[in-house]
Amino acid sequence: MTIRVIWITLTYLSDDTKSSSLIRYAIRIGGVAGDGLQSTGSLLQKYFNRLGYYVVGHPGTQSTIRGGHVWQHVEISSQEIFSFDRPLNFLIALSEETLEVHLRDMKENSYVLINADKVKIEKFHQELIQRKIKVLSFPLSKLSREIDVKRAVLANTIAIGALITLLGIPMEGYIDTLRKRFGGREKLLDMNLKALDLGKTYLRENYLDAFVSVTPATLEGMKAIVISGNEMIALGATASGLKFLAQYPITPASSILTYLSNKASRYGIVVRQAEDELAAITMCIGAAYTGVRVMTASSGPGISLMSEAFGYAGMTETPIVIVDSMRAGPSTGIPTKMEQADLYSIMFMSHGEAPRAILAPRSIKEAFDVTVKAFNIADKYQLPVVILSDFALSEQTASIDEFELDVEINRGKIWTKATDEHPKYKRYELTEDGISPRAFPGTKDAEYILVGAEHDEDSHSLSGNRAGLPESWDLREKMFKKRFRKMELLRDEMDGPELYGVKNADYTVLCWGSTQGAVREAIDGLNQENSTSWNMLSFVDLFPFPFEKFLPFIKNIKTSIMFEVNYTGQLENLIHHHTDWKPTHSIRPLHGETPTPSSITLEITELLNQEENQ
Amino acid sequence: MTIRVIWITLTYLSDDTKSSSLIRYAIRIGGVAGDGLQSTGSLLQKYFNRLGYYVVGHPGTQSTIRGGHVWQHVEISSQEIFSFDRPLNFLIALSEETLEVHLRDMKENSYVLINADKVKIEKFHQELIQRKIKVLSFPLSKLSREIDVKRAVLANTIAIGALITLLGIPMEGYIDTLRKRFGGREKLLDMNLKALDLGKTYLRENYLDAFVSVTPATLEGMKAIVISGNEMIALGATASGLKFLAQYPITPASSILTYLSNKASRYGIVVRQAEDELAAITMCIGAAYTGVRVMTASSGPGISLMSEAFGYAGMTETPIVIVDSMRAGPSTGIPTKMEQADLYSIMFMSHGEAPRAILAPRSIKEAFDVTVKAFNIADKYQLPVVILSDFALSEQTASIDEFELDVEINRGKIWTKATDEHPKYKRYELTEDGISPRAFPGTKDAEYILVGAEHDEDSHSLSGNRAGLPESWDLREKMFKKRFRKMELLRDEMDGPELYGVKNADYTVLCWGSTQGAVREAIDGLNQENSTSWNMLSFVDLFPFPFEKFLPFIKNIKTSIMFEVNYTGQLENLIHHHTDWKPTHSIRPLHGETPTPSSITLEITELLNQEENQ
Amino acid sequence: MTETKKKINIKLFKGSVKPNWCPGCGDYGLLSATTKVLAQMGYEPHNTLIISGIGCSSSFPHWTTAYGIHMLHGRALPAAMGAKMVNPSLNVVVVGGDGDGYGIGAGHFIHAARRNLDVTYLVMNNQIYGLTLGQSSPSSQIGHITLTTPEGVDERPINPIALALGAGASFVARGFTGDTKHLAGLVQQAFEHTGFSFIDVLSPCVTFNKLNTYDWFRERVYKLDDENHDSTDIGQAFVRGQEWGERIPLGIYYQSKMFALHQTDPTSRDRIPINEPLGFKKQNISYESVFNDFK
Amino acid sequence: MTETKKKINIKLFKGSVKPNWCPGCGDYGLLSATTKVLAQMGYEPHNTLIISGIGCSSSFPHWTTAYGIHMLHGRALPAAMGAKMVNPSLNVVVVGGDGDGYGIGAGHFIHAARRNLDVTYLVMNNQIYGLTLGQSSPSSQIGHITLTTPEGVDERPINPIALALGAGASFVARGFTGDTKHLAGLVQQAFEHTGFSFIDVLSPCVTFNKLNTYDWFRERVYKLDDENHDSTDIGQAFVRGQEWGERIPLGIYYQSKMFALHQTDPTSRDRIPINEPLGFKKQNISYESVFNDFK
Ligand SMILES: Cc1ncc(C[n+]2csc(CCOP(=O)(O)OP(=O)(O)O)c2C)c(N)n1
Ligand SMILES: Cc1ncc(C[n+]2csc(CCOP(=O)(O)OP(=O)(O)O)c2C)c(N)n1
Ligand code: SF4
Ligand code: SF4
Ligand SMILES: [Mg+2]
Ligand SMILES: [Mg+2]
Repeated sequence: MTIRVIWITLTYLSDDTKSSSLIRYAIRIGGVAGDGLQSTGSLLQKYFNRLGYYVVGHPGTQSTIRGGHVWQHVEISSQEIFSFDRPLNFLIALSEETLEVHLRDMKENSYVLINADKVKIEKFHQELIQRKIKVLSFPLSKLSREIDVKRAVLANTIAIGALITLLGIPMEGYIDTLRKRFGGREKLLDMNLKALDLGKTYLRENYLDAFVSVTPATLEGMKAIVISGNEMIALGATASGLKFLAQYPITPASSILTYLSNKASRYGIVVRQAEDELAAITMCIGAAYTGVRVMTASSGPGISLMSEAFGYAGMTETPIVIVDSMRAGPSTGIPTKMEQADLYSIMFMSHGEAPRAILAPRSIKEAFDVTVKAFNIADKYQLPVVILSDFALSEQTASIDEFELDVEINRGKIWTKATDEHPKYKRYELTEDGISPRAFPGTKDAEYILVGAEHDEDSHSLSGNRAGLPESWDLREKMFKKRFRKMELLRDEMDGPELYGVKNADYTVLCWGSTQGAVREAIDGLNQENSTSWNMLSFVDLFPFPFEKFLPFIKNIKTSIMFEVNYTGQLENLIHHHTDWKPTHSIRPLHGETPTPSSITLEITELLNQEENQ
Repeated sequence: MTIRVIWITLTYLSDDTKSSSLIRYAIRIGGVAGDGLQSTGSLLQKYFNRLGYYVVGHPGTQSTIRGGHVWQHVEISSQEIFSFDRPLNFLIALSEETLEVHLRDMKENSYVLINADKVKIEKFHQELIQRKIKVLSFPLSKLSREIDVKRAVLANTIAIGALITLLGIPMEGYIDTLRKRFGGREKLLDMNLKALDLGKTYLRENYLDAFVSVTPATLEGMKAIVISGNEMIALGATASGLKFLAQYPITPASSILTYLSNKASRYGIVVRQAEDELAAITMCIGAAYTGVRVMTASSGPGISLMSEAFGYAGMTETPIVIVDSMRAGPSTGIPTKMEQADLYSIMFMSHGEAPRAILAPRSIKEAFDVTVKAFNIADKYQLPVVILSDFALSEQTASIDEFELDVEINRGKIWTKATDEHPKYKRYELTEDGISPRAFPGTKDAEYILVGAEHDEDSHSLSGNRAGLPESWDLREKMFKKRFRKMELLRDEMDGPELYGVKNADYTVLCWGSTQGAVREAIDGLNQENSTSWNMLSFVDLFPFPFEKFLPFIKNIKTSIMFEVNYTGQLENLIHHHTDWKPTHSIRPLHGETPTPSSITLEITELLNQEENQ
Repeated sequence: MTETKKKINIKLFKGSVKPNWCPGCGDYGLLSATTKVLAQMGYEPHNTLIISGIGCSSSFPHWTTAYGIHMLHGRALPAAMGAKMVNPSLNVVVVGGDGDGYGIGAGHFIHAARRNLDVTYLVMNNQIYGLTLGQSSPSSQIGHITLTTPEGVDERPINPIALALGAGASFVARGFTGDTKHLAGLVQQAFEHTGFSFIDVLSPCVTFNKLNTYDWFRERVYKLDDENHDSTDIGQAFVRGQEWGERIPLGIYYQSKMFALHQTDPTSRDRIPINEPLGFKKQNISYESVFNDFK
Repeated sequence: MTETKKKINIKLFKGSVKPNWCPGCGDYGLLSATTKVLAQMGYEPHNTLIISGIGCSSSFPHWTTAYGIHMLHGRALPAAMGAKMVNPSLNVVVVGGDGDGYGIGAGHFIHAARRNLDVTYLVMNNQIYGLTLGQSSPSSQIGHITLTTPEGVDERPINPIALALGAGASFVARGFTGDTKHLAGLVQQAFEHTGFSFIDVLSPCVTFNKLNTYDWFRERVYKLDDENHDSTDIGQAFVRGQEWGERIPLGIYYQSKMFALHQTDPTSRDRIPINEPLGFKKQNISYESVFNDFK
């Protein structure tokens, strides 16, 4: 077997070879589904957050409930980090497959803690020695059975006990984290505390000199939260005044439903699990018509099912917010892998031509603001707004400082009674800006029928007795122009790309959405290691595309690389459509794994090497 | 009321002012839904066809069963015609609204036959005199009651009797047509014959000198057929070996289902009306997997519902043919009006990126060949193929010479047993051209599971236990490239645009799909009337777009006008995407009516006038 | 409804646009019955919401003065669910055809019924696709020769009563537009029912269904009330629901009392969401409590 | 099946890929029952087609040696209809979960049943969404606390038996993967039935459904056969179908004989479409007759 590498360990990405104290430390636990890795990963992140480290986490899941191979990555740093990275300082291998898959990611001088009861280390010996990786062999199954025969997951806690001991950082925080987690369940807590201790003792007894120094945490403990992209979107929606969520479960959008179901009553949101996605979006349309802010979330297959109703929302100018958490497609694809391939399908979703907006948050942090913006755009411009997340952004976690939850809410034009400006209510009044007042059931003198057929200002249909009559020719033109007038107005409100790094760099990397953090770190590395200079242009607001805000950047771009995770180069095409501009190079990884600073650096390096060799 | 005109009567479009005999003659009947206009229109067309005239027909329908305003246009010529046109020689007004709507279309010296029992002519008097339009006032309701009190539709036959008499052409043909139509139903036939005679007598008695001379028919009678676009597609599908049609009714695709339901047993096709479009397309996928050629047809709303399964067909490389008969959208839109706005939504239908092909027949005649090509492409390249028709093409009728029904059928690579080339069956064998052999249930040693998840050569899923494993990184890349390799191969097979007219014309009009006939006639007219020269480039094969076949034309294009019936300029964008080329001007009518030579000429003239005035 | 003595304007819900249904279409019967009952029961257009799918029958909302959603084909019920759950104070009426409700919308019908969503669902069942000009529908009878079934329908039709009972609807009835007085009575009882009330309304299509005509029905229909039917017994109801052909029962097959969905939903059971303040701060939710979950 | 004495290889349908279901998952029971019965009845992998939707249960076809379609979520039945109608000689088995079949796929379930499509439909009903990690499903019980229902499910569940009867299915049964012998018997009878045969298979999800466990069921299930149930009486069947909670009947609730869809379809009733020649000429259809319609 030739080992295919899709990332590299670049020394500039961490400083382990330079100083004796590590600024950044990457931990991964690998095992089989059912090993409780996500839960352990979450505890670990909360613990480090409690200590005041910057934290990021990434889940490596499969569409498998038990068995298979899954992993959880947790990375900490005393300086702000923007992405998880593949190279590892510490690997917990609960299964042999973990070594087969992740050994390639290990750094020099890193540690691997194996469950000796399950992992045969012999065949990796050679490589481990060669690559200076130290093995901590723990009989985890046996040790956990000693505490409780039926709780194999205690193995994880034992390993964590060893890890914390190895790092020489205080154990108390972890105990607090466990205490919070298990609430009143004393017995469970107790077993876990024993496990922690066992891990510590076993390490000290067997690996006396094993020790790693990480630089101390720099943040005030407990001031930040550890949160996933989906949860951040859910918070943003609640802050925006969400009152109705209808959703059908699907990876990786499900956790929005899960989180909000559990907060429904408290946050004042009607949360209903629909019978399918067709129902989910049409429930939203019904609720939005009635006057509340609504949201649904899904991923590819479910989004595709919403297509017809999506067009209805555009045509009827009904504000709805839709989260598309993109996964590797097409069709069922690989549900637990990220991809950025739904941009065009959403730009052109549903037959005919109807308005819409698309925003792609570039980080978990930004997901909150983008969600708030999505709701305001939906109401102001009366159209469906899609938040393009993806598996990585939705399911990754990061530590974020607490932030303001009170946001500006703009519900747009609403008619409640006759005014000078709008004496008589007309749902689709032909206004200059294309935006007409909405009115909600319960309002007197505004009764009207929402209709997906072409219509006049009073929302009377032009598809029946008035189809083909001369009056309809004009009306249709006017209504079409009105709907698209809104789009031009909205385009002005779209944010242009953000420049990171020096203005006149030799190389510019362009990206959008969730890859921003990894590209940014790759840029930093390249700037450090190379004689060349690098910068990044990252996009968040995608449609209607704010091309005028991109134009000024063009003159400063020398060699450019468009980085996006799809086959056809979707943002590249969108930019080209508006500006005729094309990047010098494109990198479009297809392997399915979330891009990381080192994978991106490898791809860029290979690309430039190829160029040179030509 | 200012009368909005969206077409003009241009003298060069017919020769009525130049000679005493008309080469081309346009008839329209207007009334309310339920007046039986489509049936009368159909009889009339068959009659003229029987005489040896070229015939086209166009229905002006509404989503209304009774009442409202509907019309039927029938146009004949002794020279080949490619489109119906708005200007009229003869109007039968069964309702007053008919005059309100269609009077503007009447030519000088034309005739209007009114049902005097329903139409008050007074308010139109002035205009009729001014525009030299002659009125034939028939008490049609009274006359029809004289034959049978309950059959108001006899009014139509009376009017036809008068029309035929006015034109001085033989009545026998119409009697034969009626006889065929009513088969053994002698009483009905009898009443109609009486009605015909009554029309003749009433005209002769009251309008002694009313007479119009049309040039004699030039074709051999009864050699051509009168057929709609939808029927032509149905014939093409049957000729291609269609064995399964699943469809859900929707305007304007329904008549494919109707026609084939009635031929199912005779043509050996399983035809099932599905419970919805999601079922229709998935039934097709099930049948296609089993080994037969399949088709479904729909329009916007139904097509949108097929989105998820469409991606599944692309991912699983399942050949299916889908007819999208486009209607005015978005959403419910105006179901009985044409539009060309689904090109992009189909290019990007369904999340993620999957192969597909799109063909847009430019005439009823071409619809047969395009359908045959669609089936062959589907099987050869194993992907979904969309035939983009529209309301006009689907529901219009034209006379077409009988043609060869036996066609070349290419079912692509099929594995039936072990061969040297393919000793072991692998559904997704990674071949050089990207095309792998299919095998059907019933075949031994080829058993495999079709799956919408990413998969390996044996169709084993990579979404479960193999997700994220290094072997999957490679496989995903290879499978993606394989699927898109097919697209590049297919691109070579796509026909480039067709040039009509002189090579180096001053003006080039570009168009696609059903508007081709009308554009062609507009070009002819412009060439005749103007000092400038005009040609046309019309596209039929749209996706994967054969841009290399378009490139050679560019250098000869001087001033260009892109004509398409949508808001965003879809083909224009597609061309620009591949070639950076943009037309000088674009015309994108939004009024909803089917473009005709005179409406296009008006739009072009206005455009050029505007240019001049700037 | 507060002022009990308010004079009732029986035409309050009659819209100004004339229906474009064929003269004689059964749907007129339901339209007049429904608008009358709405007025009589003291509803007002601004707090009434009528939702439909697509079809001749689904144009119904346009001929009234109430708020309305002319939804997509088959999706009226989910839209109604969204509306009702955020504003339970609205009277939500869902109308449509057999193709819309029993064909493309069958799944939503099942789910709305089992959830006991508090809406009244009136299906104008003409056993044909009217608007698309006469194809067979999922409720067309075996043997019926339609545009798409030259040899007659060969699929057994949906039995709406049996289906609704099987789905767990809490009010299942059948009316006939040839007897609008009886029909109006049913509609009123449906409005009075809390939970999912469903009426299969036999509504002849005079244009495309030449088989199931007014006369055809008149010869067959009878009233459950006249035959001592116990509408609390679901077994009996199901057996009656099997009747068709010779004798067709009209009236309430089954009715039971249970909580409606908005009465159990954690949020709408004790407030009207549409009237609630927006965001954390206005809802008095402390930031601390929000952030604490993530620590 | 021609050679009656052919030696039966009971593992003929057992696939080489090991299921990735959790140890103890109910679905193993149906898998082994079905593959055994298929072999015993003399079917062969190349003329058997197993079609599923999406879910844990829907991975079923991958663990067999037959042809299969792992369709989209909820769309297994229409795919089966396409397949069966063009090749009625195939034995078509449809499998899936409760979410797949009673949730997103409910509409197709109704329509496949009423059409009497000749397939066997086996639903592994674990009353939960397994693959998506434990959300409530349309068949989750009232009060069940799941990932998405912190206060317990507040929607009444689908009653699959009542629904299938209401939809007109011609074979309606319930099995339990805790009793694979009985289950295998039902599967065999379902295969023997011509027309739509449906089995609601109680198949515990040991990972996410801690309420409806093997033990929970064992305390409640009983056999209809033991209680003199008349499976030709649809009224009785429906009443039995209402039982849940205290006592849960297993066995055939209802069975009736009627033509299956491919036996009445104008085309497939007298030929196997997949074997027929292509195009007008090869089918001996004269051009004249084709063109004559358009003159
Ligand atoms: C998704 C979709 N598919 C198809 C149609 C076309 N269509 C409009 S109405 C209708 C059927 C109407 O039948 P029914 O619901 O029984 O109403 P009726 O006209 O008989 O009252 C269909 C198929 C549509 N509008 N949308
Ligand atoms: C259109 C669509 N929506 C959602 C999903 C996500 N999804 C996969 S399986 C599943 C539910 C499975 O539940 P069930 O059918 O009961 O099967 P089980 O896993 O319990 O066996 C869902 C919602 C999907 N694959 N496709
Ligand atoms: S076609 Fe039938 S259903 Fe439609 S309006 Fe006419 S009578 Fe009524
Ligand atoms: S999660 Fe449940 S349904 Fe899925 S495999 Fe495990 S036990 Fe079976
Ligand atoms: Mg109907
Ligand atoms: Mg389940």
